[in-house]
Amino acid sequence: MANLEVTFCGKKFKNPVIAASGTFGFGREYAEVYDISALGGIATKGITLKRREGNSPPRIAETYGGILNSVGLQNPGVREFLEKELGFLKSHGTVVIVNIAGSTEGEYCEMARLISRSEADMIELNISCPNVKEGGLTFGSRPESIESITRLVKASMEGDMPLIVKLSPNVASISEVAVAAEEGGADAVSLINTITGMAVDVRTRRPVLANITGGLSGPCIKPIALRMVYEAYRAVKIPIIGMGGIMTAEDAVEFMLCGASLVQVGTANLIRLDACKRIIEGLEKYCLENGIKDISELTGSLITE
Amino acid sequence: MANLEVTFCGKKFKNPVIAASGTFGFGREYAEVYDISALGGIATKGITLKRREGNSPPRIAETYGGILNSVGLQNPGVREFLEKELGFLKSHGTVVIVNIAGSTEGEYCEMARLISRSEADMIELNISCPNVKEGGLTFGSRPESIESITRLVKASMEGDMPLIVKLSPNVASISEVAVAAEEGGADAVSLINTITGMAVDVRTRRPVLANITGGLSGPCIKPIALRMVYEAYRAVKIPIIGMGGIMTAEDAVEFMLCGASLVQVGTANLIRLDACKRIIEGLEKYCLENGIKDISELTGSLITE
Amino acid sequence: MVEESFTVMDNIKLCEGVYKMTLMPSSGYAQSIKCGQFMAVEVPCRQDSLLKRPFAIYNYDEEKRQISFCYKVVGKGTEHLSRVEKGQALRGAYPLGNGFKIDEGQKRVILVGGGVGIFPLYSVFKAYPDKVFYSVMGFKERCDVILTKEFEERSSELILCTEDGSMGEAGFVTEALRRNIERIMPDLMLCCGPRPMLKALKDVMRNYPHIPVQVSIEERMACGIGACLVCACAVRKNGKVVNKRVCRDGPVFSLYEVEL
Amino acid sequence: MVEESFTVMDNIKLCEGVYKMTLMPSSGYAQSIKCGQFMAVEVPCRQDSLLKRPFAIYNYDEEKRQISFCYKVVGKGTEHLSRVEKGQALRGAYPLGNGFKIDEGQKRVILVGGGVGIFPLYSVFKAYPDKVFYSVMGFKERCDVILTKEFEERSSELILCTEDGSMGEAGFVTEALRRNIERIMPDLMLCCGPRPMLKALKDVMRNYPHIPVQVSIEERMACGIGACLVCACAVRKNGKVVNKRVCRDGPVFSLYEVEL
Ligand SMILES: Cc1cc2nc3c(=O)[nH]c(=O)nc-3n(C[C@H](O)[C@H](O)[C@H](O)COP(=O)(O)OP(=O)(O)OC[C@H]3O[C@@H](n4cnc5c(N)ncnc54)[C@H](O)[C@@H]3O)c2cc1C
Ligand SMILES: Cc1cc2nc3c(=O)[nH]c(=O)nc-3n(C[C@H](O)[C@H](O)[C@H](O)COP(=O)(O)OP(=O)(O)OC[C@H]3O[C@@H](n4cnc5c(N)ncnc54)[C@H](O)[C@@H]3O)c2cc1C
Ligand SMILES: Cc1cc2nc3c(=O)[nH]c(=O)nc-3n(C[C@H](O)[C@H](O)[C@H](O)COP(=O)(O)O)c2cc1C
Ligand SMILES: Cc1cc2nc3c(=O)[nH]c(=O)nc-3n(C[C@H](O)[C@H](O)[C@H](O)COP(=O)(O)O)c2cc1C
Ligand code: FES
Ligand code: FES
Repeated sequence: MANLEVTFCGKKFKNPVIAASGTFGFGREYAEVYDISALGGIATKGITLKRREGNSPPRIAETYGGILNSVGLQNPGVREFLEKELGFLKSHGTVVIVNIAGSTEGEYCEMARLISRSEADMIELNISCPNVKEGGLTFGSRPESIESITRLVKASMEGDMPLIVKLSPNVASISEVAVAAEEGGADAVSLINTITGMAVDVRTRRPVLANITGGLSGPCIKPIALRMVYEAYRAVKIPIIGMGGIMTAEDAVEFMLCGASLVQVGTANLIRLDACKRIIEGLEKYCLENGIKDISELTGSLITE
Repeated sequence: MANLEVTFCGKKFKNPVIAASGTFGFGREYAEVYDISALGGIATKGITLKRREGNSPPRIAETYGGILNSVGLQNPGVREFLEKELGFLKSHGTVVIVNIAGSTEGEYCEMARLISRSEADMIELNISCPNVKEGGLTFGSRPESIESITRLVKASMEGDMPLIVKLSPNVASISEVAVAAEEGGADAVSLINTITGMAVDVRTRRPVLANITGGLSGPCIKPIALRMVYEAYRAVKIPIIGMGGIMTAEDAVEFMLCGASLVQVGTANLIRLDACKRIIEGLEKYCLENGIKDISELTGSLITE
Repeated sequence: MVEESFTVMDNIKLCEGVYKMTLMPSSGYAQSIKCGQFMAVEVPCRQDSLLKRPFAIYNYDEEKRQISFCYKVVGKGTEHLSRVEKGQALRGAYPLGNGFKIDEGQKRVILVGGGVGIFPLYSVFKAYPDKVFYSVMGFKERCDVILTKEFEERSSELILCTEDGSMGEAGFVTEALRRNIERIMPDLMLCCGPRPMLKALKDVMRNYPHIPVQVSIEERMACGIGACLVCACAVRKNGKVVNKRVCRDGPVFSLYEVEL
Repeated sequence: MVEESFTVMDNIKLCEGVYKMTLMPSSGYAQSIKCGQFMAVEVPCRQDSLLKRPFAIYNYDEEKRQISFCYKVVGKGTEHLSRVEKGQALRGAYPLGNGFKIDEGQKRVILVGGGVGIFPLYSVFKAYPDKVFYSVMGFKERCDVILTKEFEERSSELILCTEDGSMGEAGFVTEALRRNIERIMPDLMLCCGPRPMLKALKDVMRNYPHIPVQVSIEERMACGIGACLVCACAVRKNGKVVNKRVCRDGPVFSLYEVEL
């Protein structure tokens, strides 16, 4: 049998498959569908400092090969999360990655400090959120602000919990922003977050989403995500978590070939509840059929002559 | 019957549908399939100063809801185009837009001058090409270079041929680049060009395209394109040509609601040879059914409360 | 709560644009289903309809292990479903949501359904065979009227109305309710229908605050199990408005709690 | 050159993984088709296969107005096609490309096909009934061997070989050709097969530069009509290498021109 285990930033993942932030809640619901301890890891729904109710519905629109969501970070706030949800998540023996989002640097740092003291395994910094100070421009759109927020968050963390910076694809150069995260002290980068998009209802002549725009995810974005992982891999030395439209084990392999050490699976969970489990099983089969002893061999092994 | 005619930068378009650059050649082949004089306009394959052979095959990959192409601007060069192709195009009584690409400012300007003296109707500046001076960064990725190239090209044109700047979606802020084109003196902007992407063959562990990356187009990019047209419309006063994944008349209407005065149809032509014709017929039907007297009413009429 | 493959046993037209589909789980394994719960069905051959569609479970035949739902064709997904043939396989997740709940002491139960909103209500008859049911069903016009026989058989009274008066009483279902509620004076009301109907209902019920009203709400969904927070419904509790998940905390809420 | 809807008349298995599909244009209108031309067929239910697939026209029955092609299942699109049933509708464009051309003076014609490369060759029999044909067909192993009867009937000689020797001569088709060419000494060679075979063929033909060789080339396509420049094939003409369009300038080129 192939070894699917991956050591990433010093943490042992049973396999390279992580349930992506926002599509898996805090694991409770999926735990009723299958044994989620099969997962390599779980990235939590994005947590903010204070409880948030999120955006008005409709929050979802379907597009060709994808979905647009505008949930808007509905979550119970970091304290309630740590008290009521983290324990359940940790009880499954899978790596727990806490995804955090803030609208000021202070918010990010306070959350990072609280989480770094908890039994969570890693933090994933969602920098696609509007920065109130910079007038709504997201933290993730400019290299300078990425470097600075990364540095600040890293400094406010206690202990040695690894910090992953999750990159937004809404940028001119993904390698530039990946390098900025690396220089800011990130232990790893994950990419891509959703791409800003929009859907229109020609019957009502209105946007489908109450929020007008939303984040595009699903198989339609895979080519863009693969390209970005490929570019980031050639730009930074820190390891990479790849995602964007992964539906099958083959998709996961593609991301690993382009340079990802681990992958996250988001939208696929919504389409087939057992998507992550099936992808893990598929990876095992792929390794067997292709004589791969250790799945990490795949990382970055794309042949380009 | 509804009025489908649109006056755009002083040019009369029979209807708002233009065949997009690179998917319609110079019209000759489609003219064998249907009467292309039905079209509002035709944007030519991207023309360069000198003849180009383009990239090695494979030049095409399929993705979920889209295609990646890496044709690489194969074309006969501007002089041969003007001599041998423009006459045929003009003979159909449809607006002829010459799409041009260069790797230096000088190349762009020389082409623009030659074309501005011809009987072509408009020029569309493809600024998604790598800029040799800036070390391969595309002209279209930075607002400053967009403004400067637009200004230079505009200055080198004789007469009053309108200049359209075709924006690349591979940017952090589309409104910023749209404004840059406007400030540079563009008469209109068209968007979006293809999004850089990549496809991997897990069997061979190689990129599908010989060129590794390619440009993503087709229905999968529509939500991104719609959002960008919506943002650009709110940022500039010059009129907009919208495109990206238009397959049906409803798709075209969505772009108009978001702010496009005209639309271009690209990938759809490859999937159904008569796509443009069907979209025009569909627009007529849509207007009838929805009591729209003049199709330009649709432009920017999205209801957002 | 499982997701699995089903075999289509039947997909019949009830009236123009409305169908009833009967499915058999291929695992053969039977889930226990509560009335008012729903299932989420994958759309076959779906380029622009990746997400499962939620439909109220209309009937569940435990013996035959067959589950059915009724649906109206309103868009791409339901259009596709209407063309599915007997014998085909479909994936789906079930049972989802909380469902209706009738307490011991609630004997007289009135069901109020508007259009396709009648579908979730039918399952309560079987779940609570000892109650006395009154049904008030409203449709646009004669050609939309469906399932009256099914509801009539199981109700001690059926009030049918159409907006254009082409069958039954004329006017909105909420007006028919207003005319009859005093007489019936139920212990509980179960209800499903479009938002405007629910708003009108709130108005009618203003005078009968002691009658609890459960409504089944519709919202666009993704996961269907409560994880993605896509299906928000604003609910007022103790003066505070919070977003609840229609797919998990609902689809059944108290009429007086939901913000319409 | 038209694109229209076809009715599937037949979709039969020729051997494991190889099928023959027969289509009737729903317009009823007949196009004139040259041998070696191809058609491009839309894949039904195609989320990740938006583009039409090119297939050589195997046979065209002018009377019945039926057109057929043979195909091997190699990926998503052909997999889908193999499951298409009689009576279904499929869109397609035809006839595309230049085709094979045999001159007046070319009497003895040798056809060399490797695997699925034999399909485009079959159409020349009907187009040129007065020529004398010799067929050399190569396959991997016995279970891949197909259509030998069809080729045998119309050839004055058929040389069959399999790589593993399980049927006919043992070894590559190009080696069988090398052993027989002196004896046959054709006026023209028409050929289709995978790139490695074409390379080997070039080597064999080095000694017979006076025999013209036409090859049918495969490349991934999009529009299929010559507009998008996606199907480039490097061709050497007068010492210069230029990119030609397989779909329009080809698929048939001179073996000596194409860069393999
Ligand atoms: C808990 C629940 C139970 C339901 N039970 C039934 C039922 O028993 N029978 C029935 O016919 N319908 C029921 N619906 C509504 C049904 O889910 C939608 O009509 C269906 O999903 C539309 O799919 P579509 O692809 O045809 O529409 P689309 O093409 O996606 O959209 C067409 C129109 O339908 C609306 N719509 C889309 N999704 C939903 C949704 N999830 N809820 C409400 N409106 C939607 C859109 O606003 C749009 O205007 C229920 C919905 C929920 C949430
Ligand atoms: C002019 C022409 C005539 C052809 N005639 C026949 C024929 O008569 N019978 C037949 O079986 N096949 C023929 N082919 C090849 C056939 O088009 C491909 O096998 C088919 O398009 C593959 O589709 P798919 O979706 O199954 O494969 P995909 O899933 O798209 O890809 C699977 C594999 O097939 C290869 N492939 C994909 N598209 C093409 C293509 N256009 N040309 C060559 N290889 C491709 C890919 O490199 C990949 O390795 C012809 C090709 C051309 C260009
Ligand atoms: C409904 C939904 C909610 C999401 N919420 C978050 C979030 O809270 N934080 C975050 O970093 N990413 C969030 N994402 C983005 C995903 O984690 C992932 O980056 C993206 O969807 C691309 O992967 P996919 O195509 O596999 O879904 C969300 C995505 C979806 C679909
Ligand atoms: C095969 C192909 C070739 C293209 N060539 C050009 C080109 O030469 N110049 C250009 O500006 N855009 C080119 N494009 C981009 C299209 O004009 C259009 O901007 C893009 O494809 C998005 O629209 P669509 O989704 O309708 O195809 C090309 C697109 C395709 C698919
Ligand atoms: S649909 Fe995902 S939480 Fe309700
Ligand atoms: S496929 Fe478009 S030019 Fe050949």
